Amino acid sequence: MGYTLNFSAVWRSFDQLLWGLLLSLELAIGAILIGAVIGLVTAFGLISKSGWARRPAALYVTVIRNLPILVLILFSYFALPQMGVRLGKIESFVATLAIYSGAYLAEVFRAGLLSIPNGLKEAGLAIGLTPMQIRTSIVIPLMFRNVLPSLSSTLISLFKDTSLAAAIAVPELTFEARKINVETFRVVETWIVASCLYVATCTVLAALMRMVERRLVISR
Amino acid sequence: QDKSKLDEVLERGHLVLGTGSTNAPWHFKSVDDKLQGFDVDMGRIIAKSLFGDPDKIEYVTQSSDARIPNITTGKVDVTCQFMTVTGERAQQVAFTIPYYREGVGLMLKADGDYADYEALKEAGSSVTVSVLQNVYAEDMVHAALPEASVDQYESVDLIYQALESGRSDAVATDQSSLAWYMTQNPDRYRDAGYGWNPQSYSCAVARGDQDWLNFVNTALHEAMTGVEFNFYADSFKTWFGKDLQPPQIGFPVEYK
Amino acid sequence: MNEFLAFLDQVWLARFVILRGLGLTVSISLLAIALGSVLGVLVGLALTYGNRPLRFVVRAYTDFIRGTPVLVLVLASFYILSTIGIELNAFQAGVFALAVFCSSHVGEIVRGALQAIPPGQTEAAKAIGLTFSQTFTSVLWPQALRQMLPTWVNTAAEMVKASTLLSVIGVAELLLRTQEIISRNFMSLEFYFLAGLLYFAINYAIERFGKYVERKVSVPS
Amino acid sequence: MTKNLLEIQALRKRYGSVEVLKGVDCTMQQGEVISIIGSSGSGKTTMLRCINMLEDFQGGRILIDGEPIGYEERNGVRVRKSEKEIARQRALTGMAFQQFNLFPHMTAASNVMLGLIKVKKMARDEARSVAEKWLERVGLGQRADHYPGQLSGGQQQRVAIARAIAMNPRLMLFDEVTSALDPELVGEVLQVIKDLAADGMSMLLVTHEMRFAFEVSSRVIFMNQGVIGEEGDPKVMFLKPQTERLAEFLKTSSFA
Amino acid sequence: MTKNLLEIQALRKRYGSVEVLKGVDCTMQQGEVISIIGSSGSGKTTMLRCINMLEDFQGGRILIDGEPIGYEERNGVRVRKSEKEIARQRALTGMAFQQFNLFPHMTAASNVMLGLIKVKKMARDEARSVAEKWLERVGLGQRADHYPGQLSGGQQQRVAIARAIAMNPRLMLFDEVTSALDPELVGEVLQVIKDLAADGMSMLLVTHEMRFAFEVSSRVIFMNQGVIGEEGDPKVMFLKPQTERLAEFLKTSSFA
Ligand SMILES: Nc1ncnc2c1ncn2[C@@H]1O[C@H](COP(=O)(O)OP(=O)(O)OP(=O)(O)O)[C@@H](O)[C@H]1O
Ligand SMILES: Nc1ncnc2c1ncn2[C@@H]1O[C@H](COP(=O)(O)OP(=O)(O)OP(=O)(O)O)[C@@H](O)[C@H]1O
Ligand SMILES: [Mg+2]
Ligand SMILES: [Mg+2]
Repeated sequence: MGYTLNFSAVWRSFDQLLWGLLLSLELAIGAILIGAVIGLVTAFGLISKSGWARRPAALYVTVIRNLPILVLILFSYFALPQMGVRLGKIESFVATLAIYSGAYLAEVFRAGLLSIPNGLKEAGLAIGLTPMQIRTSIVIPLMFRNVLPSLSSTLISLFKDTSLAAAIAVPELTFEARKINVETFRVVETWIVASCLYVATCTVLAALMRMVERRLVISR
Repeated sequence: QDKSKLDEVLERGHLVLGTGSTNAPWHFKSVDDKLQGFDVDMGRIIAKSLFGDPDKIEYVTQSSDARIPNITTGKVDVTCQFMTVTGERAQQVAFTIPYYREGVGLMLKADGDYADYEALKEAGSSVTVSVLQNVYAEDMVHAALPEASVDQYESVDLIYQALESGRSDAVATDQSSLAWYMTQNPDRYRDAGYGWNPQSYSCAVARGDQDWLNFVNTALHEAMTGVEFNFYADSFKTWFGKDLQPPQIGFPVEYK
Repeated sequence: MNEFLAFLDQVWLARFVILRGLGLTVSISLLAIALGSVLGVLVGLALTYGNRPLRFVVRAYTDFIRGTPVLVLVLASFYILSTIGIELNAFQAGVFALAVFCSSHVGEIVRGALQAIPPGQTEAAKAIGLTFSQTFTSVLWPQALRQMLPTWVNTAAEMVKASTLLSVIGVAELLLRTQEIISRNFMSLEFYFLAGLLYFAINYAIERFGKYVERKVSVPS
Repeated sequence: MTKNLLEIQALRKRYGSVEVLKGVDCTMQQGEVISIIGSSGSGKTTMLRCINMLEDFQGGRILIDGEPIGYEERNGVRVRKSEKEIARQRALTGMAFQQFNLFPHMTAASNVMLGLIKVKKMARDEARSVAEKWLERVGLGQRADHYPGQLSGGQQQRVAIARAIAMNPRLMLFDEVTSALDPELVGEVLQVIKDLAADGMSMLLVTHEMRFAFEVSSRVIFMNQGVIGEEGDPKVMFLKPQTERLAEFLKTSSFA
Repeated sequence: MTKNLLEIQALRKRYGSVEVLKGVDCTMQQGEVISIIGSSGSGKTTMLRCINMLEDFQGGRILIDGEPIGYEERNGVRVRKSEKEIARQRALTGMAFQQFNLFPHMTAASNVMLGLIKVKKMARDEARSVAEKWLERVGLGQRADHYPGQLSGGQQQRVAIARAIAMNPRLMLFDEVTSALDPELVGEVLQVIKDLAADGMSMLLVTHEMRFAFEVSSRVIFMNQGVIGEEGDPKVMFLKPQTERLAEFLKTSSFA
């Protein structure tokens, strides 16, 4: 079939796509920052000896991991306000993505925490640090270095998940692409360009995270 | 030299209609899972003109932003999905004649503090209006109620919820939606009796097929003014709760 | 209380619609998992045993797919394929997109599992005179299958979750059904909650099933 | 009467149902260097860990400078002190472990500084100069900014000792600090300990290096199945063991 | 002249640019038991792997019963045989590895049966009884239905030997089959090999167990830097080494 590609309409709106991409990145980074905090607290819950801390944490992780994120997004955007929780589009999306990633990161962090030798904690105790100080100065910094590779793959999949924000009209990359489609009906060209932008950004993100890993890796 | 869509549809024996499934009273599912609504009836009018049978339709449910791509990529013969006619869109698809003129209206609680639009306007800044979130929402409300404060919500059910719970004094949104909601909840709400912000709804087909466009136009036109008027009027009554006056007989109303 | 009864009433009215949505969600997922796994195994084999050019092509394919959001894959296969003359309806396009997505993941899983098998296994098989295809079917593949089962089950659960994205192109799976019901009765809180519960049930069942199979096929030690 | 630096009274410790320390009594004066020897599993490590409250214990008391460690009597009931109080008491003793346990994400200097800053609330600069002084003392002045991964085992163990000593503990505990080291690196660590002994540091050391224990200690304790089997002057202990058990243990150990 | 079971002619093997075998010549009669000794990296394993075509080789020929292994001349050009043909030739030799390499997902019996069924095309029942016979022979009749993970290292190695022997090879290759075993398990494996030798099985074994090589072999080959440094009767080789190199090697090895 003689479909001829014509990208000129897409290039005209290219800056919209770039702004969308930027927002996608912001959403992903915002979500992972909050998600990391949630994940960290949950992870300590998961490894806790007390059932009161462990059970809710485990429940949260199981439930969230088994729910489609789109359902979560729609739920928190359309249904939560009925329960009196009203957030703007972007806030609602970032919060949802954070809660979603928190469940995944909790598992990652849990493994990271368990991999820290007990001796290091004891060495901290022996010089008189309190358990809290040991957590903040030794356990968490070390754990983060250990889980950096998983953290970067989580960031990348979160970045891809930001495309779902289009469902609630957050003007990120996919939303912009769909808008351009409606305006220009250059569907093929738009999706090719959008996909390339996603792939390129993922590649760059991965490379950046590897650089960070190399910087932070503990020299031997 | 290409065959017209009209011939293609006739040959196929049914119409492929693009519309949505999640917006009452335009296009939504009945309890027994049938697609229904005013948009859907427009499609049925076209099908009836084609085959003498309004049910010869294959529905393609689509999200709002899929309306134009699905036309341009030929996934549907025609889309009827409360599509607001704008010049920009008309450069990409061919619009039929409009089948409805939408406006924004105000809905009040039947037993509320304010009787009608005048009372609202008088009350000035002490009135709160709930509207759908939109860049123009504030301006839109202020065009009618310059001093009212505006609360924006994300979905239709929420603006109703706001009115119901007393967080707002009035709801401002499409008149058609208001009308539908009021028929669903009889005696609880009241129309404030003021409309503004007009826009036309049309079906749309792919550009460059005048035969097909003519056909759809004719079908819709005759439903609003000619032999199929009763079909249109029944539908109008069902979804908007209003009886239409039959078109005046004699000199065609269009040329008056 | 009244509200809850009203909700139950609405659920009862919509029971067939919900069941149909659920059925479609399950069949989309199953189809996508089945097709994606078959394709994914081929991808994994190509990545592990392919010659250089083949490996390069397949690697580019998986990297591209894995770098693209599933929603974009869904939208793209619905719109792009038709413009190049492949006419798929929304259901087919959606399943195609999910299968492609699934294949890139399964491909990686298969590659990882095969490469994790110690080379000594291949050598031992060669030493008793097995050909490559015999070695593969009797020695490598059974071990790889056991190794990849848990991750594969995860992927299957991911596919169920990803099937929600087909609502965007109008496939009447569970989520779109839910939205349709909400647009009729405005009970968003209750019905999104119900949808969540159903998805959770499906995935929880998959998880349990996976654990069961894992126990079944585990090699005693 | 001179006040005892360390006093252990009827110390009992169980892991689950297994009693590992079955009533250990022992006192130690300021400036003493005591080696603890005994076969594997006899409870040497456990005793050290109880003194530093790395393990809870079920019976008896441990006093440092007369202050009871870890537990107090409240209304006649034995209760564990608060984490914060225990943390403070742990800083009274310094401990060096078999596995060094340096913090791998911190330089040698930072390892030493951490406790000074967090526990002793020193300013960074002051902590840095104290750290450098102690690293100098263990012969690692040049390595202050190396990470543990960049140091040999022996160097790591010396940093670990510096980290403990820098906290200015009343008493140093050493648990087989040379067993994880390659033989050629043992000497440098033992030298550091000898120097500390010469400076008058009070030390309790678990060791399998009999010759070293013989040379450096003012007293030797032989642990046997959770109790002290024999104790006394190293010359008497090693050359004229009083009990059968010790004689046998010395025979199988490397002391010759 | 008796026909040689194995004949290696000027065998050359490179890994990249490193030449590991630099022209090895060697012949072996039916029923001989030859031990290959030599220091690490001298090419012992590589030679065995070439005989079994687990490695390609660049120069020379290997003949089993006069049939060239792995390569053939076609129009004066040396070409690798088809995979299928090579698979057949591999079955002429049996190999036991240092790491056992049992298939972990199959029982001991299934491990032995696999080659019988797939390569020898035996029926399941027949294969099962052959497998049982051989497992009996290596003293594991009771363990036929155990999985490798349920067996000790020594038992696993015996299953691996049974798996190779059951294929009824012309020649068995053993590559340090006891080095991965705990010392107390070595004996049971060596006993199996001794029994096979006594039955007249032709064997080529790489080993570091000098005493065993001395006892069991009819001839010993000393590999040195990719060539055969010395070969001959074990009594001569071990007790009166002719070359400096071998003497030195024997001194550092455990043979005393
Ligand atoms: N965390 C624990 N849980 C249960 N039992 C333990 C634990 N730690 C030590 N034990 C047991 O307590 C006993 C004493 O152990 P301890 O480590 O004090 O011995 P040790 O004299 O230091 O021996 P070694 O010379 O081997 O270090 C041993 O029987 C040991 O198995
Ligand atoms: N796959 C390979 N790639 C490159 N070099 C290799 C490879 N395998 C072996 N070599 C090299 O070939 C040489 C001979 O190796 P080989 O394993 O035959 O020695 P060996 O006599 O069996 O020694 P050992 O007693 O340690 O098993 C060594 O220098 C080794 O490093
Ligand atoms: Mg110990
Ligand atoms: Mg070898």
